[in-house]
Amino acid sequence: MIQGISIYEILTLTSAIFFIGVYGFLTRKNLITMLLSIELILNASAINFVVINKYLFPDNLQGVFFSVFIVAVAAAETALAVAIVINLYKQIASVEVKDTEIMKY
Amino acid sequence: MDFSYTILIPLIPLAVFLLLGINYNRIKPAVSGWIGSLGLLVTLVLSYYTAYQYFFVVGKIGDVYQSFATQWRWMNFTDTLYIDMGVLIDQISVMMLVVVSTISFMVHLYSRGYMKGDPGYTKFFAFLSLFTFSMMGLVLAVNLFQIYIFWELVGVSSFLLIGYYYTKPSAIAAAKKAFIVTRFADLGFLIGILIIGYYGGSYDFAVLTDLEGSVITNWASTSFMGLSVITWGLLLIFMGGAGKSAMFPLHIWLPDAMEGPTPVSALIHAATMVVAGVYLVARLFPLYYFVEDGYALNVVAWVGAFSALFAAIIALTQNDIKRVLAFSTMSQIGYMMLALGVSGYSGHDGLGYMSSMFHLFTHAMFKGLLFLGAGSIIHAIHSNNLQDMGGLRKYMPITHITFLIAALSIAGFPGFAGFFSKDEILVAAFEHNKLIYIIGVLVAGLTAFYMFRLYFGIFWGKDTKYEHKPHESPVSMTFPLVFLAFMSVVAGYIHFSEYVTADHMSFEAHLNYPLAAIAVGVGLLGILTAFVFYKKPGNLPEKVSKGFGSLYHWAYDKFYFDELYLFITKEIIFKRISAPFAWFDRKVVDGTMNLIGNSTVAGSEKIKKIQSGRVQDYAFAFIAGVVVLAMIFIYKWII
Amino acid sequence: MDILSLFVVVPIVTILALVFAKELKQSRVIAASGMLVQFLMSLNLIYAYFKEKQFNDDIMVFTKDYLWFEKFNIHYAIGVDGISVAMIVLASIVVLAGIFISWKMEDLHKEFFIALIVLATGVFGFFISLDLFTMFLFYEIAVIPMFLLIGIWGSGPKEYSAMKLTLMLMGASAILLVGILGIYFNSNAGGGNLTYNILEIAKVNIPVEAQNLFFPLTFIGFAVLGALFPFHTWSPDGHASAPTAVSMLHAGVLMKLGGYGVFRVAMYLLPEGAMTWSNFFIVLSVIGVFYGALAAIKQTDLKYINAYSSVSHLGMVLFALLMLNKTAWNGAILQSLSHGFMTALFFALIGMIYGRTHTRDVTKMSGLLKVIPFISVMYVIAGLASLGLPGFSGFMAEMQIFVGAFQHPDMFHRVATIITVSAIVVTAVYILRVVGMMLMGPVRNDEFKGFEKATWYERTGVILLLIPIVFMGVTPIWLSDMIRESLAPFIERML
Amino acid sequence: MERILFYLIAVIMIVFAIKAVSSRKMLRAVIYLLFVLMGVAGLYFIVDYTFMAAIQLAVYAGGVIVLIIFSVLLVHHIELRLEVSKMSQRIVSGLLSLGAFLLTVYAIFTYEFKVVENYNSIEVSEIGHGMLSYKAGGFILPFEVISVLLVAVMIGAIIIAKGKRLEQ
Repeated sequence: MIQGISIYEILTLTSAIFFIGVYGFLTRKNLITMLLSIELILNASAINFVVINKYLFPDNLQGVFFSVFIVAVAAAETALAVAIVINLYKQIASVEVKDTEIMKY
Repeated sequence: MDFSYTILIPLIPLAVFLLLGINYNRIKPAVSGWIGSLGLLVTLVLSYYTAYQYFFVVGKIGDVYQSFATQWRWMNFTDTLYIDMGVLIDQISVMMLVVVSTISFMVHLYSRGYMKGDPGYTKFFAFLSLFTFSMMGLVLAVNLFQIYIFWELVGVSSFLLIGYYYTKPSAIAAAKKAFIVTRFADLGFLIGILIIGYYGGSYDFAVLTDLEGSVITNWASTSFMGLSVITWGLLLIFMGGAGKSAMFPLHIWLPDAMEGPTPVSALIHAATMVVAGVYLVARLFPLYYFVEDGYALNVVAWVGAFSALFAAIIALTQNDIKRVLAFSTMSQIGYMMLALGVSGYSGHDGLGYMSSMFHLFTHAMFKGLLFLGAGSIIHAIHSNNLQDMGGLRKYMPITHITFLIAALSIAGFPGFAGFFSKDEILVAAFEHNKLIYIIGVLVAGLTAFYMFRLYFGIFWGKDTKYEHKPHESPVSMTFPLVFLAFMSVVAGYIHFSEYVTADHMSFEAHLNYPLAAIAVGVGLLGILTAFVFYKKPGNLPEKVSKGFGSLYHWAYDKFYFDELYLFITKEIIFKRISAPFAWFDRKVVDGTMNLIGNSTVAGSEKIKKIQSGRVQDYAFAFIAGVVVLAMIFIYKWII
Repeated sequence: MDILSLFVVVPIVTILALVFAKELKQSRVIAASGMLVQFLMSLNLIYAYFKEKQFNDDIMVFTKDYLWFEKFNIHYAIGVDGISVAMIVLASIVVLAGIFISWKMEDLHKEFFIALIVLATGVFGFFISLDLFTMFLFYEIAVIPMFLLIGIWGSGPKEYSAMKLTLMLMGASAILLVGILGIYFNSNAGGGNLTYNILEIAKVNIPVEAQNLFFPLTFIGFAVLGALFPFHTWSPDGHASAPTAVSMLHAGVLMKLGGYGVFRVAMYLLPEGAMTWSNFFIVLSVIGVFYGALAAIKQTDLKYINAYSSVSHLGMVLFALLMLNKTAWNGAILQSLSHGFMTALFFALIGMIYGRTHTRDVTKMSGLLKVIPFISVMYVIAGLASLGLPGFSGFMAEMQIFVGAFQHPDMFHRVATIITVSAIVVTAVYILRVVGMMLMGPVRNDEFKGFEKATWYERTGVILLLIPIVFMGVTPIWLSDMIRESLAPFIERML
Repeated sequence: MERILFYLIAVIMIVFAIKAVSSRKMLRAVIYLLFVLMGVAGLYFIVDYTFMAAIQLAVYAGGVIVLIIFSVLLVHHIELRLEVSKMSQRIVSGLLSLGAFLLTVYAIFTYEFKVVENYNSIEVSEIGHGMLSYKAGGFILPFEVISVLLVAVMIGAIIIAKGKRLEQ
């Protein structure tokens, strides 16, 4: 735990980041910027793992491990997403969401 | 005495019908004519034998004529209501057997000549047999439902025979009209039967007309709109009878029915089927007489009287000889109804009943004769129109004489059959109601006039030039004429009051000389007027008809009843009711159903948009859903 | 194999045999012989039924019961009484006649006969079932091939009609399913297990509230098939578009499922609901009777005329069922049978006429009596039977209905009855109109003169249908007493 | 002291997070995200998980962001301004996010966290041992799974990015 900072404040902060990410995901119209929003969401949750580990169960390290895995998975995900984006750009010369709706119905 | 063999009387014509009907294109015409006539001959013999047995051998026990019924269960309704089929032998049914079989046999014989060469010869005889079967079944019916069943069957036979020349549009229209008008009347009949059956507890004539039975003793127990329900039932049944017997205002089909072949008109539309209404009322006479003190019977009397007068007036003006005869039939049936209506029940009071049956009998003979005579004339000159005729006495002596006998008979000339029966009717009317009597006398005069207008117009009058020289009809046609002419004279000398009475007991009827003198006087006046008008060609008739002005035209156009009905059916029922119903069904009812379907499709088009394929929309829905669920959970379990 | 299950097995075997058929000649012979066997079995069933009845006093005879879905206690329970026997005979005759009428079916003949017999399977299964769920299952089996039969082999706006018909019937069966489930979940009112078995349910008294709730659902669910106003609109379109044999089967048999179901399920299991709701539905059925007849007057398409006539006649069936007494019910069943034969005959004849003139517009035809006498005469006879002429089946059925309806002395029933009776006049008008316009009159069209006379298979089909009409009309007591006896347990529930 | 630092970081993170999701220049958005990620790393420092902070900086700032920047440069003209969605959509999304945020905060603040008093910091070696341990509480299996995943992703990304054009 950190002197003078309660868990509530940190969790509030991470919630704020999380929902800013959600907002971004909902409103952005470009695949890359949507990816950025997802990074925000992932980071907010990673912080939560770490902080809860630190504040509530300081003797264990599970939270830390999860954060590490999240980072790893996020990196992998980003790599794939970027690959998809590049491929998509090659196919339809656009990364706008509105151009990628042909999968509907 | 077992009369159950009489079941053969209707069944033989039925067998003939089936035989001819199924093999109609395999039997040679000549053969089918013989088969039909022979079948009828057997029926005729059986009928006469039955009449002899009934009236002279076994019918009377003590002073009272008995009823013999043989019946088989046909269908069950409830535990107490059922329909039987069977034969009922009593005074009027035996009398009707004689009438129907005689006329039918004569018509069969006549038709073999009249219909010669017609492509539907076999079919014609098949239909005649079908009609005879139905009519016999009607006459012998043991209960109301059986009479209704055969009532419908005679209606169909009539339909088929009127529409016999089925390629002629006017014949089709007439057949349809006859069927539908009588069907409409039968609707009343059926409802009447249902009423009587429900409140009387039976359809059997024996139960219903039982003087100690519950219907007659207990009619006052139910009432509806001021009258006993039984009275309503009787009025509705009379409606059926009026439809079949062409009483005003259901008479409009009868003149048109003359589109059928003339033998058919003679058989069905003069002698037998059209008197079924009279027969029906006579069958239920105790009910009519005793329930509500004869309220329904009064209606019968007035409808009969009015129809008699109405038809006689129209008959004065018509030029188609068959139509004149048709209106004359209507008028004479009105007479019979009138007679029934003024009748009492027992003893000499029952004179009206007796005279009605008497008139039915004599009328069948002379009206059948008139029609067959008319057929003979039409056969010779191929026209129905009085204007095309004249001076035929030289060419067709037998037809001429027999026609004259029939005309004298119907005009009530003393010594002929019509004189006796008509006289009894007028006596009965005189004793009952003076106004009806006056109408009756008036009609007698009119009848004499229009019959002799016809007679003089056809056989005397101007010497028309014919394209082909008319010739007398063959023996097959003249023999029935002669026979019926004979009957038209001698039938009057039968003492009907001994045989056919309301209370099944004989009484003595005498000629009432003063009343007879009045009737004969009026009749002679009519004949004389016709003689003056039509014996020599002249313009007197036109002058007189001009004198009557619009009244003449009204009568000529049958008081526009056809147009009125046509307006009601075509304009109101077809255009104003049926067409809107059809429209309503297609547009509104079906439209609603289609609207439901279409709005479902439209709705799914809208909903389809939600499935947009955009991840963000799904995410939005997902998050919103999570939020809502979370709120619900928090509200439910945490707060 | 028991005598009743054969009625389902024989069609299935026929279908399997049809799968191997190659050309029209084979498939029609297979179909006809399969259904001929079915027909003979149905005649045998009558005999067996009367024999069984002599010493067996149960409501249902030949009962069999196999559990096939344990979790919801669904059985394959079968059995017949006089009513079902009559219905089975009706169905087997109409199906057989239908196959004869389709003797020259050219395209996709094999599939056509298969679909037709699948439909028949459903119908037969429905009539022998005693288990509500199995009954419902067969009902659906009967309804679904209809979509294919109209959609593929129909004429005119066939997709629209097929869709409409199927959707409305499916909608009705959804309502019906709710009703059946409602009955099922109340079937333990007497303390027993939940059951679908009709005979079991009839022994308990379902609570009155539940009856009042589920009666209209069950009634409407079945009555849509019986063309209850205002749910009848599928019928004119459906019939007009359907091929001949399908119209025959549909109007002749399938629509009877409605009346039969109303009677066997709604009335029998929910008697108090029936009493509560009867007046409301009487109004609808009387409207249907009169309105169908009036709407028929103005139609010019033969099939539309007949379809509206069916609305009118079947309205009378529902009307009679709602009268809730033995005589009227007897009339209702008889009317169902009689209408089944008559309307099948009508549609068969219309099909033959259409096959020759290539029009169904009555205003364009005339004088057919002269050119195709057999068909025309039969049409006249069918018409006369339809307008209730004594000697044919329609008359005695209608009289039973009228007399039964007249047993209610109150004003409401009286007025309803009199309106219904009046419809017979209107019926006469529209029948005679067609007869006058189409059959009589001069032959205006020269090409009409070269028409082929009726062929042997057409005659066979027609005669097959005509015989029962005449038989029922001339000697009604056999059939009506057989049905009357079977009605006794039903009427006891009502009192 | 730490409190002030925390609030500073918090403000920076929120501001840049908002900028990152609302900026209309794509490259700038990426850079703003970088700041947020660095703020996250700062937080890890404050809670005394220096190893995590290092990973955060190395993987995110060094790896992910660079990757994203590359892709941006590959597929996007950096001077282009991004399209923004409709005002209504932004408002609805904003309200939804705000509502969800408030709900979460409400949930957090109504929950009683049992905070343990402790000041011990962990060694990197502990993490290393924990991750490679196959005893209870060891993470060797997930660790291996993650490494397999990473390999698979590498191959997959190459194949996808190389993918052929669709038939026109």
